[in-house]
Amino acid sequence: MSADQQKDTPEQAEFRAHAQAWLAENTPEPPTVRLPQSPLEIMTTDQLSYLQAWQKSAYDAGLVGCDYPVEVGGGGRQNCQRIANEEMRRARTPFMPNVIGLGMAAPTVFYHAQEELKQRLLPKLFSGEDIWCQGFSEPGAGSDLASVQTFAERKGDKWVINGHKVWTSLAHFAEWMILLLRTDKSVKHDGLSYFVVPIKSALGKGVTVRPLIKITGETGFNEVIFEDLEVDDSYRLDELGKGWQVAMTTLAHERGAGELVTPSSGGMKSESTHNTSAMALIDLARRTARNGATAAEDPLVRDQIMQQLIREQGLAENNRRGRVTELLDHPMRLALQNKLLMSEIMQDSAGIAMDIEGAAASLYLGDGSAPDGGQWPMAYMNSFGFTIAAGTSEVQRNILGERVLGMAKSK
Amino acid sequence: MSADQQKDTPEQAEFRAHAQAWLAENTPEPPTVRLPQSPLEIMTTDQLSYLQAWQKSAYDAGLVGCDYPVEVGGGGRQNCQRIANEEMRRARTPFMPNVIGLGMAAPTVFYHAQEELKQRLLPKLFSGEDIWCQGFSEPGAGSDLASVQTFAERKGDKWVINGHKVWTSLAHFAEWMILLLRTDKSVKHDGLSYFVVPIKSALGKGVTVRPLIKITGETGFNEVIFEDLEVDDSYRLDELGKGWQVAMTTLAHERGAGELVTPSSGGMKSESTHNTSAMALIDLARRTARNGATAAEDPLVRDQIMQQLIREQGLAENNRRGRVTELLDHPMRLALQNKLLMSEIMQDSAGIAMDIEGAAASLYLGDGSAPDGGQWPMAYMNSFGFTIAAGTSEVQRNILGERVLGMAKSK
Amino acid sequence: MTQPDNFGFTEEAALLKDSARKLLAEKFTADVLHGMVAGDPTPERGPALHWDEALWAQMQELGWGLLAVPEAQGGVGMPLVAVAGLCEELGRAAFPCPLLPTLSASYLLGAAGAGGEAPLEAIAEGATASLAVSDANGSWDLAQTPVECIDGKLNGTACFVQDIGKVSHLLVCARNGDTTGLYWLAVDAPGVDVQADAIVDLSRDQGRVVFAGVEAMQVCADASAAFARAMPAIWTLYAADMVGAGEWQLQTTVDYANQRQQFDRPLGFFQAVKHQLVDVMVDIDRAKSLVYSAACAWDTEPEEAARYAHMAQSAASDMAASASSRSVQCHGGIGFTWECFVHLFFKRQKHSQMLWGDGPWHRARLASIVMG
Amino acid sequence: MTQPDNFGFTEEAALLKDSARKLLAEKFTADVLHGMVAGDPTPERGPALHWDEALWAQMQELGWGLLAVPEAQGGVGMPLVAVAGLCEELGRAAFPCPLLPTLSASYLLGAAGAGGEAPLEAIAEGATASLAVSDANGSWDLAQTPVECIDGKLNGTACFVQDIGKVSHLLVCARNGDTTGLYWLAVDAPGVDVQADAIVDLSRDQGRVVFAGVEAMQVCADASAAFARAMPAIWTLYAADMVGAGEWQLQTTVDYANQRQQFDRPLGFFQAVKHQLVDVMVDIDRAKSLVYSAACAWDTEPEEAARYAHMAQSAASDMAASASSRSVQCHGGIGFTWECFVHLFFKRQKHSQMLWGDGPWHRARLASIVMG
Repeated sequence: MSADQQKDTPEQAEFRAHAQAWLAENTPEPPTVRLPQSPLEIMTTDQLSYLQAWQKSAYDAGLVGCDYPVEVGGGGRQNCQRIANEEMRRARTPFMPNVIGLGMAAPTVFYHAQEELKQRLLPKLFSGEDIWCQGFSEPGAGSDLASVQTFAERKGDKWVINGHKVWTSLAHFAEWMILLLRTDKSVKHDGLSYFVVPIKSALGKGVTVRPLIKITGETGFNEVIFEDLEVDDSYRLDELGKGWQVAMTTLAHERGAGELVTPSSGGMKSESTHNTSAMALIDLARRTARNGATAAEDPLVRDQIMQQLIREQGLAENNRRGRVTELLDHPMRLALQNKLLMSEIMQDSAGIAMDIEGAAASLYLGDGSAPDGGQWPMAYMNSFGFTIAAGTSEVQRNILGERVLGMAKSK
Repeated sequence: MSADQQKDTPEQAEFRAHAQAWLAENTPEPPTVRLPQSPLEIMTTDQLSYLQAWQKSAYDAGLVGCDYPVEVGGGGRQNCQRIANEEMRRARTPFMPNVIGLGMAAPTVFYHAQEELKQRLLPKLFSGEDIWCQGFSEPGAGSDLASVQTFAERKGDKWVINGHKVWTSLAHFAEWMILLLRTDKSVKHDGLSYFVVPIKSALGKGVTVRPLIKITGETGFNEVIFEDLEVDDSYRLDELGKGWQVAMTTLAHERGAGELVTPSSGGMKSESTHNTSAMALIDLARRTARNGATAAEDPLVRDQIMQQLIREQGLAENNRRGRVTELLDHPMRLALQNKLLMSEIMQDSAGIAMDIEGAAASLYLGDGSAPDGGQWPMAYMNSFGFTIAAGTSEVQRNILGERVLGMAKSK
Repeated sequence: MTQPDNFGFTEEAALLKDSARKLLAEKFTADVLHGMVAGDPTPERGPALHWDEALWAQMQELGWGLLAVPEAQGGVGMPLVAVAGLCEELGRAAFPCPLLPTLSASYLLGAAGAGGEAPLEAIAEGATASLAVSDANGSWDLAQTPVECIDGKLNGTACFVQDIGKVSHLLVCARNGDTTGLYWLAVDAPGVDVQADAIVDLSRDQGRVVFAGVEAMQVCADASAAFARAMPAIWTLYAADMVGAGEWQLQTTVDYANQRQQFDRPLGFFQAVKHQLVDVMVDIDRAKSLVYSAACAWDTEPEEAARYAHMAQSAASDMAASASSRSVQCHGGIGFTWECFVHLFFKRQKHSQMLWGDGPWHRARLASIVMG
Repeated sequence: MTQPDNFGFTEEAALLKDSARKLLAEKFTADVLHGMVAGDPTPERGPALHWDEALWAQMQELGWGLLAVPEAQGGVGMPLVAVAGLCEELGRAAFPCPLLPTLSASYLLGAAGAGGEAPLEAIAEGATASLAVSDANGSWDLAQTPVECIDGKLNGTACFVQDIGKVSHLLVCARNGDTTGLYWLAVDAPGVDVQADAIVDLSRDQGRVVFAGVEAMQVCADASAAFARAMPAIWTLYAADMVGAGEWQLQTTVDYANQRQQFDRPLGFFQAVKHQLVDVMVDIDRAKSLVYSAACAWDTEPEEAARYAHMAQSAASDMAASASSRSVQCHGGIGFTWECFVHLFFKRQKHSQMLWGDGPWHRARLASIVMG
């Protein structure tokens, strides 16, 4: 019996058996296209189709949206998403492409939309048929999210939207966007409202999506420009002027502190390149010659890798301890560290991998001699997406200092 | 010919020859008492007497106050203090006890006092006969120095002082204090004035000096309480309400960015215990057994010590480059780093020494088996005095960011 | 992997931890500690021994000293994870007592087979003990033990024996021909000369023990297996102590930063302070999670115990250093004084940081396990 | 110690540095660089070679390519400290050109005795060159050179040859029986196959060179002494390049932090940003001071040159990593885009960081010198 199983409720145990049986038959073959390092770098329709097919089949098997009610397309179960995630990770399935939909849009819609809208939107979100994106950041509103200027002007039952969103991952494939905008210019936080907006159907008619290129050379995130886009008032979530509170629901889930567990997987990827894992560094160090031996024999390299291993294990044990209330003084203390730690560990792992590679870290994806196909310099550059997006590491430290340690706001 | 000598002016060359000749004959014997790790920890009159005798003889030989005018007791030379310091360091003389007088009070008095006061105060300051202390910090005014509350109320030609100063090194031996206080409660910075105050003569009559004990267990710094102390208006430096500007002169010199070079020495101390130097760490590592070899053979220890060596050499080369204007983009950029770097290097060196000692770092001065007589844990604890006093490292980084990089004030 | 998801931290364990916390919060706050141990500040002060024997006696009555003694020998036989919770609380109070060394000795005795039973019974009846294994170089390696057993008599000098002034017995590692055995004796046995160290840490005592032809009871002739089994438990408990002390350092410094005003703002407003303390919190949480994971591994997956204990001790040792440094720095001038309680925990943590191997040492061992 | 207090940085050196700075500020700003090299962002892009040959020709006319060639061979024979000043400025512009490799070759040739004279004369007349010494593992150790000279012909594959697409000649280290010699040849000599690498850095090019029975002129049969003499100069110049690029990263990021508003404040108001950038400044200044000290040591105290060069390269390499990381992080989202110039310097610095040994490698060498 595995450790995970020991504490299963009867419902969980039954569900786990189902998941294991299904996955044994249905874990997809590796793709023929190169997969990106995360769902946020999906560039081509080939990549998307492969991943969408996987999400659809997992949804049909009941492994996505397990804990949402049946009426909104969920599985109607109790605490089973975590079981599904564990089993998918173990089975090394691909990751799911609708990552913003599942992780951020779904809980936000679930907690803040009217019943009818939930029932309409969530099933296709879970199945991956509708890809979602997030319209939060603007050129002038990054860490200071509450300063968004995208404006919706009332026009009867409609709203007319103008503005400019940036760093919008997946917008080039997205059917829907969760959109934080301003409906009142006279107050800051209380002037914000929150909408879901069908953007694909409005492309060329009030919505323009332009790809931005990342530091790595990849596309995958975009600017989205709204010019007199009309949307119905029924697409508004929660009350007018409550956009900031709704956004907090979104961000809590993005930072791993939300109430609903996000369907996730990605075992395949982490197995195939050992991405960000200390085990991958060990593997790399063993293959890398250094001073007449291998880098794995260098005491400084060993110490660095062990530090990474300890940080990674520490994060895993944090997540475990986060469920043991007797060992937790403050309910948010560990959950709010998650994004900060994960992104910084990822960055340092990739940086250490480049150090291990030495001169060969200069070689990129187009070079046949690049160790691990040039993935490490790419991972290192991509890691800054994670220490910057969704609240920079600096903002995360503010949040921890203020919400957990109770220190005065730094702004 | 030494490197230092190469660029000597004729006056400097002649003075260097004099200094070398005098030091060859007059460098004092090591004391019989234990000397403290810096002048700020002088605890006993035995320690003080030994050090005062040395300062007096160095002053009489013309090695102190070299670049001040003859009228105020100086040597009337041009750029010769640096020469004297180099030669004293080379000759491994003891340090001078009147460190606050020489480094902070002297330039402040020189730039801001009336001629008569200068002529009265500076000769005994240079000779070490009058020890000086600094009354800046208060219980409520640390990093935020401008919030001092010690108040002087006008009474004819006199001022009546009430207040409470803390962390006052050497106050228990001091004849004089430089004192930053408030003469106007209605404005913050512009309500400050600056005095020199004869405190020893007022002990028990308006001035109380109480020793504070440091984290190390040493005494050497104090609280000073003023209760209706009367001082003459002629002891005021510069104009009423200009105290903040005068204090800036003091702090610039304290942080190593002042115009006048401070007489300094301390070669003996740094030789006898290699205090804070990477060479001392090497020496310690060679004497310390670890895993069947010595710590000096441990690649991680070697790497750490080399990092310290590089930081120390970098600081020395900064000071050298600070005098080559062609290689300096901003005049204050290197000078303002000095205190920050020196204090943090010192702290990390002592910390690394304790790591090298391992379990033996638990042993303190009273233990016969303590490596290096227990100096390293003491040095580590004392190092926080340097990263806290005279502007914490955090404040130093603000100053560098604001004055050198032109970033907005953080407060 | 058969580790329970909740570390096996049962209600009983929670109760033990909670009652320790309450007892110490009531009876042994930092000002009580300061009043008890900080009377003589002089750097040249000699060895000292200050502790609250009455409170320790009360703890003994509660059975804390015999938590690690198996039920068969009259003890409680609590899982390590529960004992770690207790040690975290004692660390939070920096409570001077011989619990950690006695637990350490208990785990070693418990792993030593039949010979360990009599000493364990003594512990169950109130004996306390400390482990004598280190040489003057501070090696904690069994093979480097500086004591020898010749013709049944112990000779040599063991160093860095923890809380030696507070224990009744010693568990000695001594070379015995080709192997290293374990020996049990009373501290006041003839031929034992205890020389107390003058140490920085005010919340502990430490000493060297000179054995000159001392007769002792042999627990086992070859301690290597027992040592390998017990060390991960010992590392875990010392790490738990550091976690508790780190938490005190964090909370006390946060309180100060929230209350102290500079530039018309509480210190905690300034990111230079706030982010330092957040980093300390992150370090503490990592160490704490790894401590309970290591304890759980020791309880449920013995063959993996060393791996997890090395991680816990490495994280805790590094955290002890950083939390100590930041607690003084963020307190500013007041943190540099003897009157401020911060130095008590600073000194305890700098002491703990080095006990039973520091971060790099544990990572080197971990690397041998993981990388070969 | 006979080092001049001002590093021997003469008026002439200042003039050279200043004129380079002005020329590049006028002709080669970061937007020019971006327009020239950043046309194809695709991660799978192949090798590329983009540079301003006309501007390089102008620099050659100014004599920069032959600064390290002794006067006897028709060069300028400038002190290293002056050349370091120039390289700092080229680094500040991330100017793609073969100056660093040509200077590197020049110093090695200059140390190689009489055999080096003819190649140096070629450099004085406009030839450019790069050094072929590294194997596929990125070792820069002379003894590990992957090229062999058998019967006067070169065979093997040299890797990580810098700016190979921009140079006319190669200086090859090749094993020759028991010793390793130096060989000089044109890049287009028969039997030489240059295979360009696809690299991250957009401001440089790099390649592997396959030698298949190539005839080459022997400069010297045993290069060990020349290599030992020249390497500190090479390390120093690459470190100077990193210092210049680091300064660009710092100034650009500071400008952004001063201009970008969040929470109604410029970013630089926030200590989390401000202190990161101060730390970068401190790192740059340390590296810069050590670079001029190392150059001065090479000029005036050759027996100490390696010690100082190891320090300079260690400091510069570590700084290149930290300045790069912080330049992107403090730019936030915009710093993560291809359109923002920050990535050009980020990539150059991550490349430079690894060339000729990274920080730990130089510190290990330094430790051998200092500690034995």
